Amino acid sequence: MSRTLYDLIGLAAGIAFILALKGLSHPKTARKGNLIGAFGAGLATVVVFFYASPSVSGKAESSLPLNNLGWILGAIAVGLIIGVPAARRVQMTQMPQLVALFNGVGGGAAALVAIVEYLNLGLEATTAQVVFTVFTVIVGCVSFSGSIITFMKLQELMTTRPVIFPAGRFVIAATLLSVIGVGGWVVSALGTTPLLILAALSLLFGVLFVLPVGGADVPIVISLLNAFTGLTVAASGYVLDSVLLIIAGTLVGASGTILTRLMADAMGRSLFGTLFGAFTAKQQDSSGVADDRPVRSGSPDDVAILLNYARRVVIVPGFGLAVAQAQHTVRELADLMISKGIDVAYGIHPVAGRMPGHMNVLLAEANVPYDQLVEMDEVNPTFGQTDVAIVIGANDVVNPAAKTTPGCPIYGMPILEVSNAANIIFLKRSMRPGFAGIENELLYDPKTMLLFGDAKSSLTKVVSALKAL
Amino acid sequence: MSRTLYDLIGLAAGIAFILALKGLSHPKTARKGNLIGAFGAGLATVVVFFYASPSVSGKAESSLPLNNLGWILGAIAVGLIIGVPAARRVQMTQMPQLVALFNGVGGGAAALVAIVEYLNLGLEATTAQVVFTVFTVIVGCVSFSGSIITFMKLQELMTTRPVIFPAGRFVIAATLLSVIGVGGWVVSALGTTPLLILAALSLLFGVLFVLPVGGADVPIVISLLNAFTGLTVAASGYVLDSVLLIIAGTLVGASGTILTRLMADAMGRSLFGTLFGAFTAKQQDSSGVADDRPVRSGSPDDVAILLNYARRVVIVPGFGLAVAQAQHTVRELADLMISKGIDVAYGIHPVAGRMPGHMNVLLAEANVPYDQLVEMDEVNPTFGQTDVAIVIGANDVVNPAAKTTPGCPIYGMPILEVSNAANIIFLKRSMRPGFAGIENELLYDPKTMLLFGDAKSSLTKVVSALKAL
Amino acid sequence: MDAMAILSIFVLSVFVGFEVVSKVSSTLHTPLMSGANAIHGVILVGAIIVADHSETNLELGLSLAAIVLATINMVGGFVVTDRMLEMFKGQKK
Amino acid sequence: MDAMAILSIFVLSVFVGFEVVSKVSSTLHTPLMSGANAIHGVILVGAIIVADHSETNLELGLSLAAIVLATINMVGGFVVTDRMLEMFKGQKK
Ligand SMILES: NC(=O)c1ccc[n+]([C@@H]2O[C@H](COP(=O)([O-])OP(=O)(O)OC[C@H]3O[C@@H](n4cnc5c(N)ncnc54)[C@H](OP(=O)(O)O)[C@@H]3O)[C@@H](O)[C@H]2O)c1
Ligand SMILES: NC(=O)c1ccc[n+]([C@@H]2O[C@H](COP(=O)([O-])OP(=O)(O)OC[C@H]3O[C@@H](n4cnc5c(N)ncnc54)[C@H](OP(=O)(O)O)[C@@H]3O)[C@@H](O)[C@H]2O)c1
Repeated sequence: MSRTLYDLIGLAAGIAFILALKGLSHPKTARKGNLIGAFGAGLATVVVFFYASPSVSGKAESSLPLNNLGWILGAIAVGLIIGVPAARRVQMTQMPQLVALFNGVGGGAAALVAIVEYLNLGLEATTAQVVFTVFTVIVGCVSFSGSIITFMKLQELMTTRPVIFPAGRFVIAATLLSVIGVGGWVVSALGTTPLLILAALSLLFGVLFVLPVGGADVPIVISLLNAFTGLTVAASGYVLDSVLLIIAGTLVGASGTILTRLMADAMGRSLFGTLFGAFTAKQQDSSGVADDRPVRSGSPDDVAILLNYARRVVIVPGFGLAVAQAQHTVRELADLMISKGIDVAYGIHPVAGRMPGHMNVLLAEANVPYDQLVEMDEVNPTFGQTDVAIVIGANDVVNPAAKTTPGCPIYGMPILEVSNAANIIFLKRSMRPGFAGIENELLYDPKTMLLFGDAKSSLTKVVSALKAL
Repeated sequence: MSRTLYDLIGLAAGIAFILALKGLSHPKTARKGNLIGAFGAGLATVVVFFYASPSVSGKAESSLPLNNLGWILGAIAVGLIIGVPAARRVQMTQMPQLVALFNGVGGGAAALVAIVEYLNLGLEATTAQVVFTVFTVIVGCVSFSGSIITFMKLQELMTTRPVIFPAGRFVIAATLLSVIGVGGWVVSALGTTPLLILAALSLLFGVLFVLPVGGADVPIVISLLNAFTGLTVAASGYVLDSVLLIIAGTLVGASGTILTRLMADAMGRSLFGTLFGAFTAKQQDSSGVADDRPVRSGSPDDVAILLNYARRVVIVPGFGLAVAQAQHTVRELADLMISKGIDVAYGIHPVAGRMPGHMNVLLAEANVPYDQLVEMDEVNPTFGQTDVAIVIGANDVVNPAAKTTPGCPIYGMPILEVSNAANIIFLKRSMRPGFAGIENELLYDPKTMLLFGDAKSSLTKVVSALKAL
Repeated sequence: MDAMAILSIFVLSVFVGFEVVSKVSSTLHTPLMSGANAIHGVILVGAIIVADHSETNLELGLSLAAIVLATINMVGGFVVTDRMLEMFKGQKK
Repeated sequence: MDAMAILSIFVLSVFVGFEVVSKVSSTLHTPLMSGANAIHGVILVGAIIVADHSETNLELGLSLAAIVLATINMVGGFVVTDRMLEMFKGQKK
């Protein structure tokens, strides 16, 4: 295959990636977009087997069929055997951590490619190539180890709270400085050992960087690491002289950056605060000292009665619903109410759950009809005509402090205004606050009823009580 | 100045153009966007004086200061002396033709640049360079002469009706074929004479191409020629090895194409139909045979009385308002009504007037407050609560045939649903139909009152009658 | 610059051009068209380059004509667009 | 490909990336992130190229590891994104 044809097919794959991102940005075309992306990636992969790409170092001869062809195909097979079942079998509630993991391995792959190319180039590498290699190794390793930590946090293999150790910020700053220092060393002195030290330090930095991030900020970090990995791919494209990798990597880097900002905005977080939490975080006390004021708690029967006589009910799902995996049960409850002639809608806050749009995915998995999912801006004006708002494992996204308490962590975040509903029911396990660690006045509101317990078992009880009525 | 610096500044100018188009797409940033674009263009122009760009042919020596510097600066001064006052003084109603003219001279400039470079390259030109030169000459010349014709149509230096002459389509097809043929000749044989013949034929084709287009389709054609000119600039960029010209030209080409489609969509026209009107148009009889059915026509006093007792009035301006230049008078009427406590809004159809958005510009010029301008989608639901809809020089944009008569030229175009208002007043000069040449049933509606006459004088009369009440 | 690079730049510019204007409201169609029109006046840069390279009077004459036309296109275009947009300015909120 | 071309391609790709996703609704944040994630799995191409060029066992071993990881990233990413989006599918009208 001629270089021109090879390049043209690469450009076509790049165009496919643009169309993929474009498609993924609109609900109607999202699935097609993803398929176009997969097609582009497949095309680019197949084509590389038919082109003997000249080594940048000029040392290794490339000819068709490729050297090490058997090994290459074998490695791809291993990747398929690991990747496909993982992607197929994962439960939707665990999807965020899988995405984190996939991102991490991508970053790791980019770092490895850079290292190999560096070994291969040896002393012939130009300064620009070495600089890009250093960049790829640092960022790829950070992305790899950082993603592993986010995976462990989300999978609850470790605490989801920010991990802050004494003098942590100095350790992190020192690590960062040594990463930069060793990077400079590699550029000036060349050599394999410095590069491996650089990789090790970068891996360490990735760990330290993500440890202080709280569980709920993790999606922002994943998105950021994703953008980082994109940039490493672009840098590899420079070293390997591949327009495709440059375009694809830059696309992901740019769109990932925007996406990170959109996510942070949607949850009212400052991107800066999230990222440099490492440097500024204080050991925070959010054990949630329960207030002494009285609350009105009820039984599943009380809830069922309230629901039974309502004309309109809005269900507000949150983080806790995902934790309890109660999406199927909530759907059962909704169906039951609908069969009783009650008007039911789900009020979806953009950042409810563990990742933006997470609620939509979870509820879609439970086959909740799309038209019952109402976005925040549309559902808010309707709470005035709502008899019961039933808040399931959500807290921050309905907390009026976002509007009334300047200076509190969620101040300014738009909320679901359930306080306008005639009755509010909270399903949660305790009086503990939500992710942001702040009291929710609504829990003490006279029109609020609390139903304590795991969301799933509470809902099951409510369903049977409602059926019995 | 080093090549690298020169190229970087060129890229910066390209980025400025991207930001300019981005800014121009949003009302709040539009003006800033335009200024950024002007800045980029200025930057690119200034920088070229500080870089001795090697001739592609390698023949002419370039050194600083540039050869012919005095001539160059003089020519720029001439351009400024012609361009700035024209842009400053033009009346807003004549702005479309000025844009057409500016586009045309741009196309002409691109064609001239291509010709000079071709002369300069002589026999050393590569085939690719010649192909791009031929492209630029053809499209630039078509854009030039086509724009001149659109200018003359809009300025009413010639008829605005489609000009169709017998066997016209054969003449056009023959011209197009000879353009292509001579283009091929230039590529294969090279030489100055064929190139000049090519230019002449292309100019002729531009004229023939635009003549059959009706006056109201002209904005679509301007937009298309604009996109064409962009592509010629990109092609020149290839020949002159300038990334800036490639980026800038392609941006304009792409955004111009989209814009052309958006415009055609907004006015319910098929792009294809408009463009290939030349090949398909039949001598059409749209003299507008007036129907015999009775209509209710009124006097300015009748209109004033109707308005005086209305609570809500929607003003629907159209093409005829622009023709009559009645924008200031209509504002006077609106102010008078508002001072009488009447609720007044303008219902703006996207394609009312001579160009998309034209009404907004005209009414803004007359200082109509922005918040009184209501877009179609927002104003339509309010006609039910409207006492009087006063349609000033508009016709097609309120014609219910767009909804009721499949197959009519405007079928499918969204309209302003004035028929839902309690009373409708039409200000027009005759029973002649609008641009699309189709009867408007609404004129015969019992709740319609017609006030015949030029929009401006009619409005003046209505204003004095209303003042007298 | 090699053909592949130019092609890539072209393709990417097409996408940028498409995306950037694809959501524009019809109110801004005319100013946007006019602004884009002014942008292609940057052919002035090309006209200056060929004027610099001109060797014969014919070449010089043609390139000076190109400079005049391109300047009109560029400067006039930005000025007229600014005038259009200026009218919207005072009135927003 | 010269540095200027690469820089231009980079800059333009940044704009395309920005523009293309800038209006995405929050419902699609997660699938979009996941899809973009899969796209950078195309580093697989790079991994195959370096495996082809590998001369030592160390190089080969590292590049095979890169291939495994990149394949997981790419294929797993597209599959999981498709699964997410599939759930929306059946329900829209
Ligand atoms: N979606 C995103 O992209 C995203 C990303 C990062 C951060 N965030 C942040 O996460 C928060 C999300 O708000 P949210 O209202 O959905 O969640 P939240 O404020 O964290 O509240 C979740 C509530 O669910 C309850 N809960 C936990 N497990 C439960 C179970 N098994 N059964 C019943 N209840 C359970 C918890 O109370 P108990 O412990 O008393 O049961 C808690 O009050 C926001 O602050 C948002 O900014 C979201
Ligand atoms: N805006 C755009 O971008 C654009 C571009 C191309 C095409 N178009 C097309 O142009 C049409 C625009 O619709 P429209 O409703 O605004 O205009 P229209 O349908 O062309 O109607 C204009 C009306 O104004 C009347 N008129 C003309 N001069 C007048 C004067 N001096 N005083 C009073 N009345 C006068 C005419 O009737 P008399 O002759 O009886 O007075 C005519 O009925 C649409 O078909 C649209 O698709 C628009």
